[in-house]
Amino acid sequence: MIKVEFLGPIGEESLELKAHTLSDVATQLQEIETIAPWLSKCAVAVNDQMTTDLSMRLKSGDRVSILPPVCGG
Amino acid sequence: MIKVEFLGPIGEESLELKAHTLSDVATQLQEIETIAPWLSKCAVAVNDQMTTDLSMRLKSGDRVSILPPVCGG
Amino acid sequence: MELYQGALDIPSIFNRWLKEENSSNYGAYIPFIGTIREENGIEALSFDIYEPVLKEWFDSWVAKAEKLGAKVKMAHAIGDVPVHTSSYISAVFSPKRRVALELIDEFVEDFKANAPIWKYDVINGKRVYAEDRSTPMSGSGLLA
Amino acid sequence: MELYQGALDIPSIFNRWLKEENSSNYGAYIPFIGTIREENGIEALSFDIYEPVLKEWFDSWVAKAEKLGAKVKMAHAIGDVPVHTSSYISAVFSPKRRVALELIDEFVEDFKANAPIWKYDVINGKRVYAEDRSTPMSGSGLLA
Repeated sequence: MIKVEFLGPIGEESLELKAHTLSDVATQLQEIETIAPWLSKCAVAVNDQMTTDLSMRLKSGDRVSILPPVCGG
Repeated sequence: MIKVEFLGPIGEESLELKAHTLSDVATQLQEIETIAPWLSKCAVAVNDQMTTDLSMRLKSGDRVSILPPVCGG
Repeated sequence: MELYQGALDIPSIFNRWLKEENSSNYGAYIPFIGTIREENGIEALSFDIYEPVLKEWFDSWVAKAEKLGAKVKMAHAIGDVPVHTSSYISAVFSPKRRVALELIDEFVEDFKANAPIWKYDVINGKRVYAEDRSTPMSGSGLLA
Repeated sequence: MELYQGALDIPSIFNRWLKEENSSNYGAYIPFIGTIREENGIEALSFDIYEPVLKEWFDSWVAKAEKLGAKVKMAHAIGDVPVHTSSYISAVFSPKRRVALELIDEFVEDFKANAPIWKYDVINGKRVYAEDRSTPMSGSGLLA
């Protein structure tokens, strides 16, 4: 199972999903009404490493973090 | 009389000159062996206002300052 | 990298950083201090931070600065920071003035764009996500 | 504008400036601190300042900053400043980050080029004009 966590203001509980790639994660998140609108403006980290590779292979226990728009300072 | 003062590292005593314009000052300073080599790299202030106008009229009591290359900080 | 609950003690952080690099022979020290402005009726701003990714981001800047012979430092607040107090200080140390001036600009801009920190207005004790002032991080939209 | 005999007490100046603008509602405070590097066997640098023209120069920057809603401050040492101590601090306060980052860069560069301050290496107690590191001010060569 893959753990998906939603950071900052998204305010959703973490999920456990079955997924072999980030693409699989995308497909499933797009179907969640409260999550889908965030996806176009969110970045992604896998095990705390930022990534832009949708075909990235995932293994059981991996953590996927969804990072909404930021404003530090 | 016009007072001419040499700032920072030039290390020359002030002079009193007769001059109607900055151009008159230039002519006289160019003839002083210890001053002439500085002039190409020095800026000029009249009564503490920087100027780039060689035809500037001077009146008795005016102070002309000669400012060599700077390095603050 | 330093994270603190609530407003930063800027004089103490500034002075400590100055002392830490006292013998490092840097010629230029440029801190950037961010203070909460009183506007839009807010009483404070509030911040969430995702520390693991922030640390990755910061460490990549430490490495980048090192290649230029320079050093970067930063501290940020977590949680509520009242107006007229400070939530952020970062700094560049460098032997050379030009490197320091360019680096602080790039660092602060990239910080604004890519540090995983979320800002909320605090109005009547309620936290409201500052969405209009927030920026999608590099690579956003991957899962859309 | 503040001039001091010998090395600056940077923490005290930094803290005082921070307090002075505490209620001014500026969002960004960027100081630039210049520290004497140990190099070329110097024991100190030494500075001459022509205060009347420096004040004119500084006042023109105060006016320029004001038009941008910002504020500039500066302090500089006169006379000898030992290695690893500081001769210079300037700072920009601004509501906005971009204005502050651009202004501190322009201010420090123009300061280097046009503030009437002369620098000397101090080696074995002797003052040697740092001619190779000095820049002719704008308009130089008028009388040549």
